[in-house]
Amino acid sequence: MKAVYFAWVRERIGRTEEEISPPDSVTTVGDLIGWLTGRGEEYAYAFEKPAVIRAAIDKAHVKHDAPIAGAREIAFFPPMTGG
Amino acid sequence: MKAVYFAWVRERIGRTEEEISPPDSVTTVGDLIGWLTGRGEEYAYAFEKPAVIRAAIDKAHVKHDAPIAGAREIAFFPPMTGG
Amino acid sequence: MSARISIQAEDFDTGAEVVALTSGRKDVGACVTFTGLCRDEGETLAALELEHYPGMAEEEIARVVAQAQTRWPLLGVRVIHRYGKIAPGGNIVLVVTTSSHRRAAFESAEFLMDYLKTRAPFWKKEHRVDGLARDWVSAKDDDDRALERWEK
Amino acid sequence: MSARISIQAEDFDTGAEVVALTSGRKDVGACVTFTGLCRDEGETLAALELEHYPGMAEEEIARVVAQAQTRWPLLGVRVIHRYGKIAPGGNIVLVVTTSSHRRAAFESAEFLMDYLKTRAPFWKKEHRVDGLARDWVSAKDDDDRALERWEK
Repeated sequence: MKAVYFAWVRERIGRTEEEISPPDSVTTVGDLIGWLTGRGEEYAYAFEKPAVIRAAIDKAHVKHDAPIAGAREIAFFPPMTGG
Repeated sequence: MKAVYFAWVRERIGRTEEEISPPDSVTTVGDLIGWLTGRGEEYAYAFEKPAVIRAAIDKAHVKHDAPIAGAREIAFFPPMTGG
Repeated sequence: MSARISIQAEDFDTGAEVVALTSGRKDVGACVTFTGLCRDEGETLAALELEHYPGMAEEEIARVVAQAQTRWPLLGVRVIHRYGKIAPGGNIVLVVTTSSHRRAAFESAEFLMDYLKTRAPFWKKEHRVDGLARDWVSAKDDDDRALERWEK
Repeated sequence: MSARISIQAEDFDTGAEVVALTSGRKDVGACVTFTGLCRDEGETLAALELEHYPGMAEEEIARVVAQAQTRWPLLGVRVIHRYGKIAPGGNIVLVVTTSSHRRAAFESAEFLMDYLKTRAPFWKKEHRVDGLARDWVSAKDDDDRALERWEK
Protein backbone atom coordinates (compact mmCIF):
# COMPACT_ATOMS: atom_id res chain seq x y z
CA MET A 1 0.00 0.00 0.00
CA LYS A 2 1.03 3.60 -0.45
CA ALA A 3 1.62 5.91 2.53
CA VAL A 4 1.40 9.67 1.91
CA TYR A 5 2.36 12.46 4.28
CA PHE A 6 1.38 16.12 4.54
CA ALA A 7 2.47 19.34 6.28
CA TRP A 8 4.80 18.82 9.25
CA VAL A 9 4.34 15.06 9.17
CA ARG A 10 5.79 15.17 5.65
CA GLU A 11 8.58 17.55 6.69
CA ARG A 12 9.59 15.48 9.70
CA ILE A 13 9.64 12.18 7.78
CA GLY A 14 11.39 13.89 4.89
CA ARG A 15 9.33 12.36 2.11
CA THR A 16 5.92 12.90 0.50
CA GLU A 17 5.04 9.25 -0.12
CA GLU A 18 6.35 5.71 -0.10
CA GLU A 19 5.29 2.11 -0.66
CA ILE A 20 4.99 0.23 2.63
CA SER A 21 4.43 -3.44 3.43
CA PRO A 22 3.50 -3.78 7.09
CA PRO A 23 3.30 -7.29 8.58
CA ASP A 24 -0.08 -9.04 9.02
CA SER A 25 -0.12 -8.15 12.72
CA VAL A 26 -0.69 -4.51 11.74
CA THR A 27 -4.45 -4.36 11.24
CA THR A 28 -5.57 -0.82 12.18
CA VAL A 29 -4.47 2.73 11.45
CA GLY A 30 -3.23 2.94 15.05
CA ASP A 31 -1.17 -0.23 14.60
CA LEU A 32 0.32 1.24 11.43
CA ILE A 33 1.33 4.46 13.23
CA GLY A 34 3.07 2.29 15.85
CA TRP A 35 4.82 0.24 13.20
CA LEU A 36 5.95 3.33 11.26
CA THR A 37 7.25 4.90 14.51
CA GLY A 38 9.72 1.99 14.79
CA ARG A 39 11.21 2.64 11.33
CA GLY A 40 13.61 5.37 12.42
CA GLU A 41 14.15 8.65 14.20
CA GLU A 42 12.37 10.74 11.58
CA TYR A 43 9.21 8.61 11.93
CA ALA A 44 9.46 8.64 15.72
CA TYR A 45 9.62 12.46 15.53
CA ALA A 46 6.66 12.74 13.13
CA PHE A 47 4.50 10.42 15.23
CA GLU A 48 5.74 11.45 18.69
CA LYS A 49 2.21 12.49 19.69
CA PRO A 50 0.08 9.88 17.91
CA ALA A 51 -3.16 11.33 19.30
CA VAL A 52 -2.82 14.49 17.20
CA ILE A 53 -2.17 12.63 13.94
CA ARG A 54 -5.10 12.47 11.53
CA ALA A 55 -5.43 9.74 8.93
CA ALA A 56 -7.31 9.11 5.71
CA ILE A 57 -7.80 5.86 3.83
CA ASP A 58 -8.33 6.24 0.10
CA LYS A 59 -9.04 9.96 0.57
CA ALA A 60 -11.66 9.72 3.32
CA HIS A 61 -11.09 10.58 6.99
CA VAL A 62 -10.77 7.58 9.33
CA LYS A 63 -10.18 7.11 13.04
CA HIS A 64 -7.21 5.28 14.50
CA ASP A 65 -9.25 2.14 15.10
CA ALA A 66 -10.18 1.82 11.41
CA PRO A 67 -8.99 -1.41 9.72
CA ILE A 68 -6.41 -0.95 6.97
CA ALA A 69 -7.25 -4.13 5.07
CA GLY A 70 -7.81 -3.36 1.37
CA ALA A 71 -6.48 0.18 1.63
CA ARG A 72 -4.58 1.41 -1.42
CA GLU A 73 -3.51 4.79 -0.03
CA ILE A 74 -3.16 5.78 3.62
CA ALA A 75 -2.46 9.43 4.45
CA PHE A 76 -1.10 10.90 7.67
CA PHE A 77 -1.29 14.59 8.51
CA PRO A 78 -1.75 17.15 11.30
CA PRO A 79 -5.18 18.64 12.12
CA MET A 80 -6.42 20.67 9.15
CA THR A 81 -6.00 24.44 9.12
CA GLY A 82 -7.62 25.47 5.83
CA GLY A 83 -10.55 27.76 5.24
CA MET B 1 -47.71 68.96 13.80
CA LYS B 2 -47.40 67.02 10.58
CA ALA B 3 -48.91 63.56 10.19
CA VAL B 4 -47.46 61.31 7.45
CA TYR B 5 -48.85 58.01 6.22
CA PHE B 6 -47.28 55.06 4.41
CA ALA B 7 -48.29 51.93 2.50
CA TRP B 8 -51.91 50.83 3.04
CA VAL B 9 -52.44 53.41 5.80
CA ARG B 10 -51.66 56.07 3.18
CA GLU B 11 -53.86 54.37 0.57
CA ARG B 12 -56.82 54.04 2.92
CA ILE B 13 -56.64 57.62 4.15
CA GLY B 14 -56.04 58.82 0.61
CA ARG B 15 -53.26 61.26 1.39
CA THR B 16 -49.52 61.15 2.11
CA GLU B 17 -49.38 63.87 4.74
CA GLU B 18 -51.33 66.65 6.42
CA GLU B 19 -51.08 69.25 9.16
CA ILE B 20 -53.08 68.27 12.23
CA SER B 21 -53.99 70.15 15.41
CA PRO B 22 -55.32 67.68 17.96
CA PRO B 23 -56.86 69.05 21.18
CA ASP B 24 -54.84 69.12 24.40
CA SER B 25 -56.60 65.99 25.67
CA VAL B 26 -54.70 64.00 23.02
CA THR B 27 -51.38 63.32 24.74
CA THR B 28 -50.11 59.95 23.42
CA VAL B 29 -49.70 58.27 20.07
CA GLY B 30 -52.58 55.98 21.03
CA ASP B 31 -54.79 58.98 21.81
CA LEU B 32 -53.89 60.46 18.44
CA ILE B 33 -54.88 57.27 16.61
CA GLY B 34 -58.23 57.41 18.43
CA TRP B 35 -58.71 61.07 17.53
CA LEU B 36 -57.80 60.50 13.87
CA THR B 37 -60.23 57.56 13.72
CA GLY B 38 -63.05 59.97 14.45
CA ARG B 39 -62.20 62.21 11.52
CA GLY B 40 -64.02 60.17 8.89
CA GLU B 41 -64.62 56.84 7.24
CA GLU B 42 -61.25 56.72 5.52
CA TYR B 43 -59.46 57.19 8.85
CA ALA B 44 -61.68 54.65 10.58
CA TYR B 45 -60.77 52.16 7.83
CA ALA B 46 -57.03 52.89 8.07
CA PHE B 47 -57.01 52.55 11.86
CA GLU B 48 -59.64 49.81 12.19
CA LYS B 49 -57.09 47.54 13.92
CA PRO B 50 -55.07 50.02 15.96
CA ALA B 51 -52.86 47.28 17.44
CA VAL B 52 -51.21 46.59 14.06
CA ILE B 53 -50.44 50.25 13.37
CA ARG B 54 -46.79 51.28 13.87
CA ALA B 55 -45.80 54.86 14.61
CA ALA B 56 -42.69 57.01 14.49
CA ILE B 57 -42.09 60.43 16.02
CA ASP B 58 -39.55 62.55 14.20
CA LYS B 59 -38.30 59.47 12.30
CA ALA B 60 -37.76 57.14 15.26
CA HIS B 61 -40.01 54.22 16.19
CA VAL B 62 -42.28 54.79 19.20
CA LYS B 63 -44.90 52.74 21.03
CA HIS B 64 -48.54 53.75 21.34
CA ASP B 65 -48.03 55.02 24.89
CA ALA B 66 -45.34 57.52 23.78
CA PRO B 67 -46.18 61.19 24.48
CA ILE B 68 -46.63 63.36 21.41
CA ALA B 69 -45.70 66.66 23.08
CA GLY B 70 -43.05 68.48 21.05
CA ALA B 71 -43.36 66.17 18.03
CA ARG B 72 -42.93 67.85 14.66
CA GLU B 73 -43.70 64.81 12.50
CA ILE B 74 -45.73 61.74 13.42
CA ALA B 75 -45.82 58.84 10.99
CA PHE B 76 -48.30 55.96 10.85
CA PHE B 77 -47.69 52.82 8.86
CA PRO B 78 -48.19 49.02 8.79
CA PRO B 79 -45.51 46.60 10.05
CA MET B 80 -42.41 46.89 7.88
CA THR B 81 -41.80 44.39 5.08
CA GLY B 82 -38.48 45.53 3.65
CA GLY B 83 -35.22 43.60 3.38
CA MET C 1 -14.82 51.16 11.31
CA SER C 2 -16.28 52.39 8.06
CA ALA C 3 -20.05 52.25 7.63
CA ARG C 4 -21.92 53.35 4.52
CA ILE C 5 -25.66 53.25 4.02
CA SER C 6 -27.47 53.97 0.78
CA ILE C 7 -31.19 54.11 0.07
CA GLN C 8 -31.53 54.20 -3.68
CA ALA C 9 -33.67 53.30 -6.68
CA GLU C 10 -30.62 52.23 -8.71
CA ASP C 11 -29.31 48.68 -8.83
CA PHE C 12 -26.11 47.73 -7.00
CA ASP C 13 -23.15 45.45 -7.66
CA THR C 14 -22.40 43.04 -4.81
CA GLY C 15 -18.91 42.30 -6.11
CA ALA C 16 -17.95 45.97 -6.33
CA GLU C 17 -19.00 46.50 -2.70
CA VAL C 18 -16.85 43.54 -1.57
CA VAL C 19 -13.89 45.06 -3.42
CA ALA C 20 -14.56 48.45 -1.80
CA LEU C 21 -14.45 46.95 1.72
CA THR C 22 -11.50 44.61 1.22
CA SER C 23 -9.07 45.87 -1.39
CA GLY C 24 -5.84 47.44 -0.23
CA ARG C 25 -6.27 46.23 3.36
CA LYS C 26 -4.42 43.48 5.15
CA ASP C 27 -6.47 43.28 8.35
CA VAL C 28 -9.69 41.85 6.91
CA GLY C 29 -9.88 38.10 7.45
CA ALA C 30 -13.56 37.60 6.66
CA CYS C 31 -16.11 39.27 4.42
CA VAL C 32 -19.76 38.19 4.41
CA THR C 33 -22.36 39.47 1.95
CA PHE C 34 -26.09 39.01 1.92
CA THR C 35 -27.96 39.86 -1.26
CA GLY C 36 -31.75 39.79 -1.15
CA LEU C 37 -33.44 39.34 -4.52
CA CYS C 38 -36.97 39.54 -5.87
CA ARG C 39 -38.51 36.08 -6.47
CA ASP C 40 -41.30 35.47 -8.95
CA GLU C 41 -43.13 33.19 -6.48
CA GLY C 42 -43.71 30.40 -8.96
CA GLU C 43 -44.23 32.80 -11.88
CA THR C 44 -47.13 34.58 -10.17
CA LEU C 45 -45.30 37.80 -9.34
CA ALA C 46 -44.75 40.43 -12.04
CA ALA C 47 -42.88 42.93 -9.83
CA LEU C 48 -42.45 44.25 -6.34
CA GLU C 49 -42.94 47.90 -5.55
CA LEU C 50 -41.04 49.15 -2.54
CA GLU C 51 -42.25 52.21 -0.68
CA HIS C 52 -40.04 53.76 1.98
CA TYR C 53 -40.01 56.60 4.50
CA PRO C 54 -37.25 58.92 3.25
CA GLY C 55 -34.98 60.15 5.98
CA MET C 56 -36.18 57.65 8.55
CA ALA C 57 -34.94 54.72 6.42
CA GLU C 58 -31.34 56.01 6.56
CA GLU C 59 -31.58 56.96 10.23
CA GLU C 60 -33.09 53.67 11.35
CA ILE C 61 -30.56 51.59 9.42
CA ALA C 62 -27.78 53.71 10.92
CA ARG C 63 -29.12 52.89 14.40
CA VAL C 64 -29.13 49.17 13.59
CA VAL C 65 -25.58 49.38 12.19
CA ALA C 66 -24.43 51.22 15.35
CA GLN C 67 -25.91 48.40 17.46
CA ALA C 68 -24.04 45.81 15.39
CA GLN C 69 -20.80 47.72 15.89
CA THR C 70 -21.17 47.57 19.67
CA ARG C 71 -21.75 43.80 19.55
CA TRP C 72 -19.06 42.68 17.10
CA PRO C 73 -15.53 43.87 16.25
CA LEU C 74 -16.35 45.00 12.72
CA LEU C 75 -13.93 46.58 10.26
CA GLY C 76 -16.53 47.68 7.72
CA VAL C 77 -20.26 47.65 7.05
CA ARG C 78 -22.10 48.44 3.83
CA VAL C 79 -25.88 48.49 3.50
CA ILE C 80 -27.84 49.27 0.35
CA HIS C 81 -31.63 49.12 0.23
CA ARG C 82 -33.47 49.83 -3.00
CA TYR C 83 -36.91 51.32 -3.40
CA GLY C 84 -39.26 51.60 -6.39
CA LYS C 85 -40.33 48.87 -8.80
CA ILE C 86 -38.17 45.75 -8.88
CA ALA C 87 -38.72 42.85 -11.30
CA PRO C 88 -38.15 39.17 -10.38
CA GLY C 89 -34.45 38.41 -10.41
CA GLY C 90 -33.60 41.98 -9.40
CA ASN C 91 -31.62 43.00 -6.34
CA ILE C 92 -33.51 44.43 -3.33
CA VAL C 93 -31.06 44.67 -0.45
CA LEU C 94 -27.36 44.21 0.26
CA VAL C 95 -25.49 43.84 3.54
CA VAL C 96 -21.70 43.46 3.59
CA THR C 97 -19.68 43.04 6.78
CA THR C 98 -15.95 42.65 7.27
CA SER C 99 -14.02 41.59 10.36
CA SER C 100 -10.81 39.85 11.34
CA HIS C 101 -12.73 36.69 12.10
CA ARG C 102 -15.49 34.80 10.39
CA ARG C 103 -17.91 34.45 13.28
CA ALA C 104 -18.24 38.24 13.72
CA ALA C 105 -18.77 38.77 9.99
CA PHE C 106 -21.44 36.05 9.75
CA GLU C 107 -23.34 36.94 12.89
CA SER C 108 -23.38 40.68 12.29
CA ALA C 109 -24.62 40.25 8.69
CA GLU C 110 -27.45 38.01 9.89
CA PHE C 111 -28.26 40.41 12.74
CA LEU C 112 -28.37 43.36 10.33
CA MET C 113 -30.73 41.53 7.98
CA ASP C 114 -33.04 40.42 10.82
CA TYR C 115 -33.29 44.00 12.09
CA LEU C 116 -33.61 45.57 8.65
CA LYS C 117 -36.55 43.29 7.89
CA THR C 118 -38.50 44.37 10.95
CA ARG C 119 -37.30 47.91 11.70
CA ALA C 120 -36.34 49.63 8.45
CA PRO C 121 -39.36 51.59 7.15
CA PHE C 122 -39.92 49.82 3.82
CA TRP C 123 -43.12 48.24 2.56
CA LYS C 124 -43.51 45.84 -0.34
CA LYS C 125 -46.49 45.74 -2.66
CA GLU C 126 -46.91 42.86 -5.07
CA HIS C 127 -47.86 43.34 -8.68
CA ARG C 128 -49.20 40.02 -9.87
CA VAL C 129 -48.86 38.45 -13.31
CA ASP C 130 -52.65 38.06 -13.59
CA GLY C 131 -52.98 41.82 -13.27
CA LEU C 132 -55.73 41.52 -10.69
CA ALA C 133 -54.84 41.85 -7.03
CA ARG C 134 -52.10 44.31 -6.09
CA ASP C 135 -51.47 43.50 -2.51
CA TRP C 136 -49.27 44.73 0.28
CA VAL C 137 -47.02 41.99 1.58
CA SER C 138 -47.89 40.98 5.15
CA ALA C 139 -45.25 41.07 7.85
CA LYS C 140 -44.15 37.61 8.90
CA ASP C 141 -44.27 36.33 12.47
CA ASP C 142 -41.08 34.49 11.50
CA ASP C 143 -39.32 37.80 11.10
CA ASP C 144 -40.32 38.91 14.59
CA ARG C 145 -39.22 35.58 16.01
CA ALA C 146 -35.89 35.96 14.22
CA LEU C 147 -35.14 38.90 16.51
CA GLU C 148 -35.51 36.86 19.67
CA ARG C 149 -32.17 35.12 19.19
CA TRP C 150 -30.38 38.47 19.37
CA GLU C 151 -32.16 39.59 22.52
CA LYS C 152 -30.70 37.10 24.97
CA MET D 1 -29.32 22.20 -7.09
CA SER D 2 -26.08 23.21 -8.73
CA ALA D 3 -22.87 22.68 -6.77
CA ARG D 4 -19.42 23.55 -8.05
CA ILE D 5 -16.17 23.03 -6.17
CA SER D 6 -12.76 24.27 -7.29
CA ILE D 7 -9.37 23.73 -5.71
CA GLN D 8 -7.02 26.12 -7.43
CA ALA D 9 -3.89 28.25 -7.14
CA GLU D 10 -5.50 31.12 -9.09
CA ASP D 11 -7.35 33.98 -7.47
CA PHE D 12 -11.15 34.18 -7.67
CA ASP D 13 -13.73 36.95 -8.06
CA THR D 14 -16.48 36.88 -5.43
CA GLY D 15 -18.75 39.16 -7.49
CA ALA D 16 -18.48 36.98 -10.60
CA GLU D 17 -19.50 33.92 -8.58
CA VAL D 18 -22.55 35.73 -7.19
CA VAL D 19 -23.56 36.64 -10.74
CA ALA D 20 -23.06 33.03 -11.87
CA LEU D 21 -25.43 31.72 -9.17
CA THR D 22 -28.11 34.42 -9.45
CA SER D 23 -28.33 35.89 -12.93
CA GLY D 24 -31.15 34.82 -15.19
CA ARG D 25 -33.06 33.13 -12.37
CA LYS D 26 -36.20 34.25 -10.63
CA ASP D 27 -36.34 31.75 -7.78
CA VAL D 28 -33.33 32.93 -5.77
CA GLY D 29 -34.40 35.13 -2.87
CA ALA D 30 -31.15 35.09 -0.90
CA CYS D 31 -27.47 34.84 -1.74
CA VAL D 32 -24.81 34.69 0.98
CA THR D 33 -21.09 34.81 0.32
CA PHE D 34 -18.19 34.22 2.67
CA THR D 35 -14.75 35.32 1.53
CA GLY D 36 -11.79 34.35 3.68
CA LEU D 37 -8.70 36.53 3.24
CA CYS D 38 -5.08 36.42 4.37
CA ARG D 39 -4.38 38.86 7.25
CA ASP D 40 -0.92 40.26 7.95
CA GLU D 41 -1.38 39.70 11.72
CA GLY D 42 -0.25 43.18 12.70
CA GLU D 43 2.35 43.37 9.92
CA THR D 44 4.19 40.24 11.12
CA LEU D 45 3.06 37.90 8.35
CA ALA D 46 4.75 38.04 4.93
CA ALA D 47 2.67 35.29 3.33
CA LEU D 48 0.72 32.10 3.93
CA GLU D 49 1.58 28.92 2.10
CA LEU D 50 -1.28 26.49 1.71
CA GLU D 51 -0.57 22.82 1.21
CA HIS D 52 -3.42 20.47 0.29
CA TYR D 53 -4.13 16.81 -0.42
CA PRO D 54 -5.07 16.74 -4.10
CA GLY D 55 -8.08 14.59 -4.83
CA MET D 56 -9.13 14.32 -1.20
CA ALA D 57 -9.68 18.08 -0.93
CA GLU D 58 -12.33 18.00 -3.69
CA GLU D 59 -13.90 14.80 -2.39
CA GLU D 60 -14.11 15.94 1.21
CA ILE D 61 -15.60 19.31 0.29
CA ALA D 62 -18.13 17.51 -1.94
CA ARG D 63 -19.14 15.40 1.07
CA VAL D 64 -19.61 18.53 3.20
CA VAL D 65 -21.66 20.20 0.44
CA ALA D 66 -23.83 17.08 0.13
CA GLN D 67 -24.49 17.24 3.88
CA ALA D 68 -25.50 20.90 3.58
CA GLN D 69 -27.90 20.02 0.78
CA THR D 70 -29.69 17.49 2.96
CA ARG D 71 -30.09 20.06 5.77
CA TRP D 72 -31.20 23.16 3.84
CA PRO D 73 -33.27 23.78 0.68
CA LEU D 74 -30.42 25.19 -1.39
CA LEU D 75 -30.62 26.34 -4.99
CA GLY D 76 -26.87 26.65 -5.56
CA VAL D 77 -23.52 26.21 -3.84
CA ARG D 78 -20.09 27.37 -4.98
CA VAL D 79 -16.88 26.63 -3.09
CA ILE D 80 -13.40 27.73 -4.12
CA HIS D 81 -10.32 26.97 -2.01
CA ARG D 82 -6.93 28.21 -3.08
CA TYR D 83 -3.56 26.59 -2.43
CA GLY D 84 0.02 27.84 -2.81
CA LYS D 85 1.49 31.09 -1.57
CA ILE D 86 -0.96 33.86 -0.67
CA ALA D 87 0.08 37.36 0.39
CA PRO D 88 -1.76 39.45 3.03
CA GLY D 89 -4.90 40.90 1.51
CA GLY D 90 -5.25 37.95 -0.86
CA ASN D 91 -8.27 35.67 -1.11
CA ILE D 92 -8.05 32.18 0.43
CA VAL D 93 -11.50 30.67 0.36
CA LEU D 94 -14.97 31.42 -1.00
CA VAL D 95 -18.35 29.93 -0.16
CA VAL D 96 -21.51 31.10 -1.93
CA THR D 97 -24.98 29.72 -1.16
CA THR D 98 -28.33 30.59 -2.71
CA SER D 99 -31.81 29.70 -1.52
CA SER D 100 -35.35 31.03 -1.61
CA HIS D 101 -35.02 32.25 1.97
CA ARG D 102 -32.34 34.05 3.92
CA ARG D 103 -32.06 31.72 6.90
CA ALA D 104 -31.11 28.73 4.73
CA ALA D 105 -28.51 30.75 2.81
CA PHE D 106 -26.91 32.13 5.98
CA GLU D 107 -26.89 28.92 7.98
CA SER D 108 -25.60 26.73 5.18
CA ALA D 109 -22.75 29.13 4.37
CA GLU D 110 -21.68 29.19 8.01
CA PHE D 111 -22.01 25.40 8.25
CA LEU D 112 -19.88 24.95 5.12
CA MET D 113 -17.15 27.23 6.49
CA ASP D 114 -17.13 25.51 9.89
CA TYR D 115 -16.75 22.11 8.24
CA LEU D 116 -14.21 23.25 5.64
CA LYS D 117 -12.02 24.62 8.42
CA THR D 118 -11.84 21.31 10.25
CA ARG D 119 -12.35 18.64 7.57
CA ALA D 120 -10.92 19.88 4.27
CA PRO D 121 -7.31 18.66 3.95
CA PHE D 122 -5.49 21.99 3.81
CA TRP D 123 -2.61 23.15 5.99
CA LYS D 124 -1.31 26.69 6.40
CA LYS D 125 2.33 27.58 6.91
CA GLU D 126 3.26 31.11 7.92
CA HIS D 127 6.12 32.99 6.31
CA ARG D 128 7.02 35.77 8.70
CA VAL D 129 8.25 39.25 7.90
CA ASP D 130 11.33 38.76 10.10
CA GLY D 131 12.33 35.83 7.88
CA LEU D 132 13.04 33.64 10.87
CA ALA D 133 10.43 31.17 11.95
CA ARG D 134 8.35 29.50 9.27
CA ASP D 135 5.69 27.79 11.24
CA TRP D 136 2.70 25.60 10.57
CA VAL D 137 -0.48 27.19 11.85
CA SER D 138 -1.97 25.26 14.79
CA ALA D 139 -5.53 24.03 14.63
CA LYS D 140 -7.86 25.99 16.88
CA ASP D 141 -10.04 24.46 19.57
CA ASP D 142 -12.51 27.17 18.61
CA ASP D 143 -12.89 25.58 15.20
CA ASP D 144 -13.72 22.20 16.73
CA ARG D 145 -16.18 23.82 19.08
CA ALA D 146 -17.78 25.60 16.13
CA LEU D 147 -18.91 22.19 14.86
CA GLU D 148 -20.84 21.36 18.02
CA ARG D 149 -23.68 23.71 17.15
CA TRP D 150 -24.39 21.73 13.98
CA GLU D 151 -24.41 18.36 15.74
CA LYS D 152 -27.53 18.77 17.83
